Amino acid sequence: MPQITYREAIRHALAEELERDPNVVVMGEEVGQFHGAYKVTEGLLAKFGPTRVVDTPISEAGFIGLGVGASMLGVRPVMELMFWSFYSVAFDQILNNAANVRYMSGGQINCPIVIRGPANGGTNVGATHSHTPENVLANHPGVKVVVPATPYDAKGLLKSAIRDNDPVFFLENTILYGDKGEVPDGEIIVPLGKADVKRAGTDLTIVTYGRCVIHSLAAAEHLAKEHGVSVEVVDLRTIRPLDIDTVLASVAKTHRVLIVEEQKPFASVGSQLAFMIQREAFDELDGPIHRLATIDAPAIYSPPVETEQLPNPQRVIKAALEALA
Amino acid sequence: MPQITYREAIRHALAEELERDPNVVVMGEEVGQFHGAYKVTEGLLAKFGPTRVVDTPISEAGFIGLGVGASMLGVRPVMELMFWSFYSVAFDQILNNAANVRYMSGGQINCPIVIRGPANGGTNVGATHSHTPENVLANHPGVKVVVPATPYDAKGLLKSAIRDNDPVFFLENTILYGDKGEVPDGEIIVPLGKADVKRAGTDLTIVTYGRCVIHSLAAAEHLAKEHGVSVEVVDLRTIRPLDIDTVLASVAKTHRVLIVEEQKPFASVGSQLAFMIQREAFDELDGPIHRLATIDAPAIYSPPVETEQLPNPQRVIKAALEALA
Amino acid sequence: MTKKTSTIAKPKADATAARPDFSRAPVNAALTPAQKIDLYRTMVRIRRFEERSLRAYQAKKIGGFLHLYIGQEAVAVGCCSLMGKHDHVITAYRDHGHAIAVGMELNPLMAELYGKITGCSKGKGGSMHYFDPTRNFWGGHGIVGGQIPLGTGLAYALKYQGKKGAAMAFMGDGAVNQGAVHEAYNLAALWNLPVVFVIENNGYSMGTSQARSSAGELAKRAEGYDMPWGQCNGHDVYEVRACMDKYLTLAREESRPSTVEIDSYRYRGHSVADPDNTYRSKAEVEEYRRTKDPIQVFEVILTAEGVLTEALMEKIHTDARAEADTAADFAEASPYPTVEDIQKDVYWEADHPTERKSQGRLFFD
Amino acid sequence: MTKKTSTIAKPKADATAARPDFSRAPVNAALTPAQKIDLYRTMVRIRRFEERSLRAYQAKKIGGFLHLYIGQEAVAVGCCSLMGKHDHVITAYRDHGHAIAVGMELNPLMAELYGKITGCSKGKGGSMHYFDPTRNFWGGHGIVGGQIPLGTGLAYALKYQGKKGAAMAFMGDGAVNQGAVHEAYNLAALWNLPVVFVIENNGYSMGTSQARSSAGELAKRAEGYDMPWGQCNGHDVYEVRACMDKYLTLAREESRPSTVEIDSYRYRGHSVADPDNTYRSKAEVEEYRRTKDPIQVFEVILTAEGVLTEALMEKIHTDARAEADTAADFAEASPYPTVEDIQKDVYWEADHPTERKSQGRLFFD
Ligand SMILES: Cc1ncc(C[n+]2csc(CCOP(=O)(O)OP(=O)(O)O)c2C)c(N)n1
Ligand SMILES: Cc1ncc(C[n+]2csc(CCOP(=O)(O)OP(=O)(O)O)c2C)c(N)n1
Ligand SMILES: [Mg+2]
Ligand SMILES: [Mg+2]
Repeated sequence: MPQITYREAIRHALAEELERDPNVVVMGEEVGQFHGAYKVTEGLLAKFGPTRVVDTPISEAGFIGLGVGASMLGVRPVMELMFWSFYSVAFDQILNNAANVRYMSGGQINCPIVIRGPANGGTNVGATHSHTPENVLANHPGVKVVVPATPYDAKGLLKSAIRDNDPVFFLENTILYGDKGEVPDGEIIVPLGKADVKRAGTDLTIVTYGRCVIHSLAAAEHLAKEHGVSVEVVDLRTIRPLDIDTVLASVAKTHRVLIVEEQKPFASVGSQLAFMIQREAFDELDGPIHRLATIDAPAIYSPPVETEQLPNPQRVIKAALEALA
Repeated sequence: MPQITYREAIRHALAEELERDPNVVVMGEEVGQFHGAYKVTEGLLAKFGPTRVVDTPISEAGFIGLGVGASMLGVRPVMELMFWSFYSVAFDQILNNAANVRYMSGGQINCPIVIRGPANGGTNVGATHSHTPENVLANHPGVKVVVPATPYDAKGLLKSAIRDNDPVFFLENTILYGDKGEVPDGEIIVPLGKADVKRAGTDLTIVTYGRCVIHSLAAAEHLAKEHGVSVEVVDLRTIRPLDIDTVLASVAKTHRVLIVEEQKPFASVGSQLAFMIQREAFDELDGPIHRLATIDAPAIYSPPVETEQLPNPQRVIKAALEALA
Repeated sequence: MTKKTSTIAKPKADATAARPDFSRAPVNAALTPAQKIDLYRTMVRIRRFEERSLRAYQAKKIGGFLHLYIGQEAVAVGCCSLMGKHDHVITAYRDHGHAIAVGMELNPLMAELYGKITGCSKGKGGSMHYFDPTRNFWGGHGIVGGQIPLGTGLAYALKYQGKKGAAMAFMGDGAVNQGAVHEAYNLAALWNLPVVFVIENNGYSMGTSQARSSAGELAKRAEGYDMPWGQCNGHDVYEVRACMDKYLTLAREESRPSTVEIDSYRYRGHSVADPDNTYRSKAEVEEYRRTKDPIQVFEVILTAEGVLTEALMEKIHTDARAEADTAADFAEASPYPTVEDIQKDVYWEADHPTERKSQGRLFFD
Repeated sequence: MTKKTSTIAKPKADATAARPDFSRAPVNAALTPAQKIDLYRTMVRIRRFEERSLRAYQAKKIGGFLHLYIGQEAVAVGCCSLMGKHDHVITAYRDHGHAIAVGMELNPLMAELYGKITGCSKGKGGSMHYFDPTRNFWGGHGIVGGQIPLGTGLAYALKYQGKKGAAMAFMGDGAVNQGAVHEAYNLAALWNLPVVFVIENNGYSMGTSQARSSAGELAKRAEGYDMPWGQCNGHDVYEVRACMDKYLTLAREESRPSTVEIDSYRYRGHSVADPDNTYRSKAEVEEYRRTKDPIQVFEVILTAEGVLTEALMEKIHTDARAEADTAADFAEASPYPTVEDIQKDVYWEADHPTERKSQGRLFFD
């Protein structure tokens, strides 16, 4: 099977959906002539022209709101936020208009919009550029939230997202853009809301998503080799809808849980998972659910220190051993 | 002791702090000439004049950002958001600038700003006006979040908030504004971060805050009378900093927990509490932590239905009995 | 710290000054008597609907906010009467007038206020959130200024789909100070989108006069984006139509955006909850009612034109009152949504379970 | 859907056209030779500092973004050289020039880029987040346009505290399309705040030319708020000073805000990561370097004035290079923050435990 990068996987999904559906429009800052700040959209302008691939001014509230309005009339905008962090200036358009317009109209209006872009720390861009808002987004009923970890998932999930009739927020990761993985040519679809057991195991369930899947797999490898511990890694892939059943099935097997997330801890996705697991599988638990998150502070710039602020394989190993103690 | 309303309690705190410290400025839409959309600031313009009590245009990002900037130079702005829901258009100023400026400057800058206003459902103002963002706010290290339930707490906590050197977000409740309670005249201070056991009990701990404290107390009364169940009601009062020790002490006594919150469930304050309680008091729990939250949908308008969407005494009673089952 | 002290607003256009005869504007000259009566009737129906809703509010049949449009009827009716098949409307929370002007029926509108499942938004939106996509009416939005990018997006979609139409995006005088409005202006001007930004200037944003909220002249801000702009008197439905026709044509024919500021006045408080006694005088309100009432102004014109008789006027008012009463009865008799309905209309997928493609839980508890 | 196609920007002011002699502007005429040399030296120090930082970046000593100011030095130096005790500055992420222009030392600036605890923000802010409140420098902000309300707030505080000073709030040409900027304009104009909004127009926001991002003329948008505005050539430090002096005086003396657009150009990519090959030609960059370089332009002027000699020039450049190298050595030798430092500087209270009044947990894990 061809090996392509996470970046290419997203690009291919965009190109295929642009090809398939004339209502699809790719829009955002620097997506066209500049080829995307992270080169995700490279080549799309040349192939599809400026009506389908649209460069915008630095007006996130304006152009996302415009996308929401256009989507009500059947356009299917796929908007790039150069960083998801910039949702801070478009919050109202995203979480009032896109999230609520169907509801407030009594179901008369659809808002088939996708907003995509990177949401991660680890590249030393500081506190304002390193938000991971999947918890904040998923807090709002009406929206869907996707965080792919691999090229295959990125492509398959983005295609599902673009065909979805609800607003879908798609959170990528600049550090993963260059990662390669096997992705078959042509049509692949990964349904939203289906978790993936990325590694089977019996002693501990790690529930995670996004780049932390990669860290967790590395840690699991080490734990198997060095500590003889068998770790199951459940990749949620989608935060909302949430495939809690796959998580609970794993817990029923291992009876021990560690949540690993690149999130500020307070009221994170992991908090929600912990609530649900203990609520629905209390008797399966042999000990408290543990969690490894970002060290609770704004993102520090200092490159070597930021690595330690975030989850990383060493921190996962340490947390896993604690969860097993 | 004098009985005053929650509204008056807040007004008195504002007036006393305006009196005490010439750097304090009250600012917001309609706080002056109109006396406040909910009449909280009534009389302050007449007493302190337009330099201390400032009406703003409908520019939440603009005037809150202005307040953040002014606070860096020593002004102590107490900004009213007519509804906390309107944080959606000022999110960047609140959660990037106010929350991060101290950190990004390596501790050189203080941001002693208070943002206050109501954050609640229950008055049929619909999806865009009924956000309860305490979880989203408290997710961000650097900020403090306060949600008072009684006139006494509202006054004492607001005075602490105004004297605090960190940004404090103070979430009131339009439905509580008319509630009366005993508040002594003059100086009272309630420290941020101190929970209050509003009712002692032995069978079940209800952890809650804001208007749900009132619902929980009503439910506890009923449960005692009709079901012979002794419920302890812990009012967090402050979400961040969080007095988890008082919660844990209660859990160690009752071994059963129900969290009651007016929050959308996914990644709520309650999620965070559940994670912490099971993590730190796993062996104290006789059963899973239960939670009662807002029914997961945008706020419905329909008045009688909205009552059922939110926590209310009947729903608390039902949830408590389930938690005890 | 404010530089301008509060002043009492005066009716802005001098009623006695010589004004162009807007009845001769082609768009008005072309109206049949029946069409003119329709304009009049729609204004009356708006007013009677709102008066009836006010009584229902006072009787505690309605919750939340109720922002009445009384006094501003000529604006919505003038603008929306110009709509063709591909023209679209979006507005703020003061939306009853626009809803009726685009042709929505009173029953579902009143039922919405009562929070009934028969409401135009199934009781989920309330007064601020009327919607009717079948009539190109996209709400009813509660966050000041938040609808303006959406309206710009409607225009974007028209252009993208090659349809010759225009979007009208309404906002109040206070809304122009929201950042999203300016971002939308720039996008519309930069991309030549067929949108008319309509500022309904009723002199106040809640209790704040224009002078206390906005530096400079409102519509003129459009100039900073090289956007054409205009101003007109919103008390005369003919003038509104004449002015708007020009800018709608510019949008439809040349795909050029514009900003139009329409002077108007609301007689009631900002919402029903506003005691309306801190920021303007009763005399000011009375002066407007006496000299500028859009229904009266049009009555005088239509009577002079020989189109409207005393008897017809009577009948129109009586019918409108009856229609509003019927709507209230309909609303009263309708059922509320159920608790189960709370989680409907959230996700398209949840509402179309057989077509659902995603898996997992959509809702949490 | 864009109406304007990309065009190659030409240096905006014709270098050969007759221009006023800005050396005679009072604010320049009053300069001593030493002061003129200081202006020159500061520009050179900025450039050498940035060239050195670029090498450090290429050597992977620096993470994240590095937005170089090379080519724009006359703007920051011209503006900041006018600062008095009560004047304040805030800017965006392209902040090295302003930091040096307000007098910050190179060691902590370079150490910040290296992420060291000796950095001006203790390694917590990085290139985009330089701060020095002791020099009235309030950052270094990463969210485009987000600093503009803050700058307006600095002006508000000055006025509130009765101090005769002004705030300069810098932004790029792309930033004017952020809503927060317009909200701030209105507030400043409505309340007469002593702020000068400075648009550093270098022709591009990342890869988007001004024509592709903004309808209308940038500074002219101020007119919509009844705000005075001006434009000037930012390649000549004398002209920058002459122009800014006027608006700073207006702010300090009459507490009136204004917007000033300063034409400029950056020679490097948007950030070091920008390959800089999609949106402008090498020829365009070369043309600017050849005809408009602010350091060269000022060299010619100062040489003609007899203030600058070849030898002095040499020495200034040599010293600046050495100073930048020393800063790099300092940065290299400094320690990183520790993991424990991550949770310092978050809360004032946590940093001042003996004065803490709140209780409970401030941090979570
Ligand atoms: C972002 C935001 N801020 C504040 C409000 C509260 N609010 C609702 S209407 C209103 C006044 C708006 O005035 P204007 O735009 O002139 O419209 P009008 O009510 O006169 O029709 C305010 C402040 C809101 N709904 N949204
Ligand atoms: C709200 C927001 N949107 C997008 C970005 C990404 N971004 C950083 S700088 C920049 C270009 C800004 O251009 P301009 O304002 O002209 O300043 P210049 O870089 O030319 O100095 C963009 C799009 C951001 N930091 N913040
Ligand atoms: Mg108004
Ligand atoms: Mg620029």
